[in-house]
Amino acid sequence: MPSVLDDYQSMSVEEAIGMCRDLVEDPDFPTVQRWRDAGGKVVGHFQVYFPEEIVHAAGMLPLKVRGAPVEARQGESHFGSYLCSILKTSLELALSGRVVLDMFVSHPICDSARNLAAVFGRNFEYPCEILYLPQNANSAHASTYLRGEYARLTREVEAVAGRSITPELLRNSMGVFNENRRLLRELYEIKRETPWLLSVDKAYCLMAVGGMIPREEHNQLLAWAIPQIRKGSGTPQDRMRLVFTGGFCEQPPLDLLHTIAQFSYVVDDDLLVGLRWILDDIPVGDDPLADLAEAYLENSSYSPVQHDLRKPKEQMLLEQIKDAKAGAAIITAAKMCEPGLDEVVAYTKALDDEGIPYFVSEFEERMTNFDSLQIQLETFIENLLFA
Amino acid sequence: MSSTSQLIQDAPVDKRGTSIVGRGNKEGNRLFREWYGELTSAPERKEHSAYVFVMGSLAEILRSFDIHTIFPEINGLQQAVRHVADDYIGQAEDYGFSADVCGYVKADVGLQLRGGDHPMGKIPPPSLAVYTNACNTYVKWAEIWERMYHVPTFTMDIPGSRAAGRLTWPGHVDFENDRKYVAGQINELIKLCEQVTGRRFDIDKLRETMAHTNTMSRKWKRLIELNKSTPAVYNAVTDGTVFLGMMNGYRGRPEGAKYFTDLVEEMEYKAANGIGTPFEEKYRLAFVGVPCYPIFRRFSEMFTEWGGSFVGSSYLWFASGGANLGYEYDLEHPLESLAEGLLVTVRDSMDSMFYSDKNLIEMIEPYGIDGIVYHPIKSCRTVSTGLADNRRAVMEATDVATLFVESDHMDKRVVSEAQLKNRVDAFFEGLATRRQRLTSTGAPTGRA
Amino acid sequence: MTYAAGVDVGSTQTKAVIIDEDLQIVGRALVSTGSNVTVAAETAYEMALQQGNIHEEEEGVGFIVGTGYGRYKVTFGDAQTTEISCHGRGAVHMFPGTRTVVDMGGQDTKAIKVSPTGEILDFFMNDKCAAGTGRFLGAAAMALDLPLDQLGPTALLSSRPVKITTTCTVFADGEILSLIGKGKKVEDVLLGVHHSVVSRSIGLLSRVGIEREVTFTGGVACNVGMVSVLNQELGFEVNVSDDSHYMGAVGAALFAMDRIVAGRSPARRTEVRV
Amino acid sequence: MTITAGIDVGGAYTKVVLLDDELIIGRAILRTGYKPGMAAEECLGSALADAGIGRDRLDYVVATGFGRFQVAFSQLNVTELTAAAWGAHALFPGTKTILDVGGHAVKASRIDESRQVKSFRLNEKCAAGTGAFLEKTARYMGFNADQIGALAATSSIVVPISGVCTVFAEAEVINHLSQGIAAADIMNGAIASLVGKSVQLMKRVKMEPEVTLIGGIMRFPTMVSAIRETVPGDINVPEGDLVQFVAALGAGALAQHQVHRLAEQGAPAAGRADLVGAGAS
Repeated sequence: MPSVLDDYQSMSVEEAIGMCRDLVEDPDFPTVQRWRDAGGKVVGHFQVYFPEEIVHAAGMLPLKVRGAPVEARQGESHFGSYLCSILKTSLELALSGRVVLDMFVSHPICDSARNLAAVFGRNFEYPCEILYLPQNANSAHASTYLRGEYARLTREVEAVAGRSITPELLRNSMGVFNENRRLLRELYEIKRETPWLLSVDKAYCLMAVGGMIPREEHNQLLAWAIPQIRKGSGTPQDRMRLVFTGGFCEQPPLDLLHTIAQFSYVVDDDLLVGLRWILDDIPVGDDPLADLAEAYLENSSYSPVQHDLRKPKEQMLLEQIKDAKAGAAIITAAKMCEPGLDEVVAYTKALDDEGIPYFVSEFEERMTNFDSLQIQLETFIENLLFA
Repeated sequence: MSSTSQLIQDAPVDKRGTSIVGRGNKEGNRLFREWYGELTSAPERKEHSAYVFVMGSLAEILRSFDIHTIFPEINGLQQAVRHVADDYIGQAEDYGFSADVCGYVKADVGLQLRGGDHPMGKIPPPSLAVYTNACNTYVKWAEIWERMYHVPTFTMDIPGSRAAGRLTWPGHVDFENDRKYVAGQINELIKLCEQVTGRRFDIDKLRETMAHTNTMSRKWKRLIELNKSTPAVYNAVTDGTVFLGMMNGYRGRPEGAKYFTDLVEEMEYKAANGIGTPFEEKYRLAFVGVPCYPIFRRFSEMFTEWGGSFVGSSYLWFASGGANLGYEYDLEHPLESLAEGLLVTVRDSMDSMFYSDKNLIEMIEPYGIDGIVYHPIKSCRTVSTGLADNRRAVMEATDVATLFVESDHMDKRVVSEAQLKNRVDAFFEGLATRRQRLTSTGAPTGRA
Repeated sequence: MTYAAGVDVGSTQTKAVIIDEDLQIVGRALVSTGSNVTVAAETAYEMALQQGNIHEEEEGVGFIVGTGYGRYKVTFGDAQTTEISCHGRGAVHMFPGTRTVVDMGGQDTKAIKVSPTGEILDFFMNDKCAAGTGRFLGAAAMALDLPLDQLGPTALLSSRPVKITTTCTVFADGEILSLIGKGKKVEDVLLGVHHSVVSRSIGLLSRVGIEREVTFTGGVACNVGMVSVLNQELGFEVNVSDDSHYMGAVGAALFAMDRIVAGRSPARRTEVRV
Repeated sequence: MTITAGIDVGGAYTKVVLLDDELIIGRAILRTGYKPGMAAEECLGSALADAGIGRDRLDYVVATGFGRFQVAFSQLNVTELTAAAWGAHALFPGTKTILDVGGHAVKASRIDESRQVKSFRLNEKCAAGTGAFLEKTARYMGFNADQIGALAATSSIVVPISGVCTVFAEAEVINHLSQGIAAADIMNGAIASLVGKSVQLMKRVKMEPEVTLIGGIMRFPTMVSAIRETVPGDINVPEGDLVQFVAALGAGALAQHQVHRLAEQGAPAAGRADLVGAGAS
């Protein structure tokens, strides 16, 4: 397995985070390029959740397709006017050849995402398909079905990889991803317990880079960075602790995260929730596919694109705020994102009832002007100050 | 051949003594009002109502429990064509819904906030909501009722095609995996209906409703084929909307079965005698998407005044819940075949939205299509997201003329009549030059 | 001698063109549309007649086609055709190699794909918002207090365009002023404005597919800055006619001449069509 | 007696209000133009002249508005939302909801009795639904902004303007005019559409009475009366051109508050740096 990162161990942790930021913002995905140059195959999977373990077990690179801050000249011409941006930029990456895939998988849990698989299918030779994650999370039959669907996916992936995925290989991959989830939990613990040591934008860069490099390498990076971040020199400031939630599929620009970080401590968020969808280690047993399926349904986070009677989303948000000891929330949603925008209503009502301060702000991955957001943040802070 | 008017006069008459030509729309409108009357008075009779959707309404099961099916999509459509949608939408936006949220959802929220006051009657609150994943907004929508009414909501999750044209059938390992899942959910839904109504499930009643749906599906398929005739025997966009109302509102009911039997009789007569729609058919068009309801009449006139005739519409495929397949249940094994049928028909609804390019291309020759009109709408990502790309694919594969116009099916703020007309005119001017090239007659100018 | 006329009633300006049977332009006129559309159409038409000193008594205008958003207000017209068809027809007439037309007017931008015979194969227009239209340039001119015809030349003095982030035409002046306030050079800001308009129009063009030759029509085509930035972004030269401003009216006049000729023996019309 | 200055550097105009304790002793307004910093400088100068006092008399300066960071001589910068809350509260202590309709932005906020902003919404980054929409519409019809009020007042008919984009509304306006519809009726239509959007913004923050209307656009009585027709409860409007000075006034009032607060603490005047992220949790 080739190494796709520069030698960060000789850098300061700040420099390493800078490197991650550059990678996350680079529309040419150099790490993916290096992987391909070394003869590796790449499976692109659209937001939000995807069982990357299966692709990993086949020796291919699972690439998290999450758009990019690029002008989607070609992408735009395949879509109408009233659609979220991530669709267009994701297609742009593929059409422009910036990202070359061997397979593309989307999911049915958002109508635009489901259409995207069809659009890719019409424009590319490689297999483009929909992984039908179950949407009746409360059916007794969901996990059996999902196990079967994962078995189907496994066959498709094997065909692309040209090699078979033994239970042994899969168990091994699940081990790697368990380690990755553990490290990401640590990263979020730092944000929650000592937010002055790790701002939301930096944490994002460290996390997001995992979606575009081999997971083992991400594990090494995090294992190297986390202890140093803990040792960081920052001192606690009297800042507002808040939860930043947006049902993120389309990602907010890093400058937006940076703007928020300047004025507050984001102690929890649902950025790239797909990478952290499964909350704890997946027990690795005789039937790894069944274990994966079980974890998706029984041991997972929450999102506007999953309906589960056991997880009323506004309740989940309130708990998240409580657990993170946050005093306020920023509720956001991507423009034209139906699931996200629908959720905003329930979120704000719940926060009103609880008397938790919040403000609402829509975003777009390609936005370049944050004045409105900044005014809202400052007003927010000033008013707690002059109270 | 005698004149059309003569033919219409000579047309056979039914028991009521009315000519069968034009009966479909008359009867349709009558039954439609009757249906809303039924819904309005349901609470007095202590009858239950379920909120359901057109792409997989589960009417067969719900009807077997005498649960009324209420279609918020149809309520919304009615609000729009009756020009009151914006009041309801405004109310929902004041409640907190974004301008970018589906207009159907907002029109319904407004309706609920007004205690069900609707131009067609009074819409009762739900005893439960049942919906498929054919549109994910169905799920978000149901969450709203969950919060408003704390009623049970049931997602009938129906896996669709994994890729274009990759259909699996009974016996295939993937199909069976999907079928087991759907069958299991059907049993869960039946238990839920038993809890809600306090009644036992009656499999023979289910057989009855399924039998009626069988007739309706068979006739629906025939109806769609009948428009291959020239001139078209109905306008797939305007008349089609009436038919869709009946297909959904009366699914699984004897009235529905009779209506479509009569309708096919009417259309077969028209086809056999060359009776078309009330205007001269110059161009045969296919419609893709959802019509523009806030200015429905005007929208259709923009085409008919140029002699544009909608002979087909993808709307008749997906909004009928895939009835276009003419799938018929095996009444010997109702539950098994209900699972299979749901899977096959709802899957087809979804394919008609995401993968319709192939079907459209195949439609061009038999239906003699001159042009395809794509009408994506702001509200609906499910139907609209893929249309621009779909159109590119169709234009690469064929030299059929296409028009791409965007507006909305609910929100008149994004409907600009002038801009629509300009594009439609240009489209027909193009069709005219194209025909002129082929036949060299007339210049591409509109009427003075 | 019979003449044909085309009257293009745009949102800001109304243009009239008279052509003779050899399809040569013998008269043209441009007036601002103002609030009375019909009057504007009449005035432009009369002026075009005068300019070509055609006296309706002796040698009449055989057919008049109205186009543009106000085409149905050309009450004296014999027929109406959309500006989409007219710009396509006009562009192919002026530059027979044309396969793609980009028309930029005061208020909207159109991308049109045409066949060698001027048949409209596909088209796209912006109409959600006025960003990326001539109006955006107009706003810049107003903010910087420059005459419209100075925009292009001034922008071309720059080599370092400043990125313009505002998309709303109405707010453009605000951003432009604050950029100037931050000490940016006028020409750099202006070049940035040109780039932002061009990049939006290329987005529109790619919706119909950019096939050479590309002909640039409409009032904005008179702006040398737009032409050069467009060439630069496309990587090849676009066709620009001295009459690009009149292209819609020219197309309308050509359609009018079709009608006149169609009234005669079919033998003639083939000549005219080419 | 404490003399403070509130400076509101807005997108179009810069305003200064000088306060002697609660008393307004001077004010000035001028176009912001290219250089917000200079505009603030000049505007303060003319306000001091208006009050007839020297600059050395200023105890504390608070800047607000989009150009607040360009104001070199302020001890504290706050957003226009915060400033507006203080200003509206100073004029009408019963204020619970504030609607600020300016040329470039519309802002609605809900505040509590202690002037705390509880909830707020800003309009989209598009001119439709801002004051610019009215001014443009007026300009298309050959009137200037100051004539809007008088013009609209001459008619009670409201012609609907549906245009989403301000620029496209122009074609619509021209259409109406060419159909012989009176300019005043169209003006009312434009005002109605702006009022509609503004009122929705207030509903988004769950407006409560009393509502205080501020911002340049409230100079037009028709705008105010149209809002009164749609919004129940008491509606306050600062007198005359004071509507444009509310944020500046609020900044001045906040400056007074700061002086007293700091006096109690015996601490030196706090600069912006201390405030960044100084929100309590």
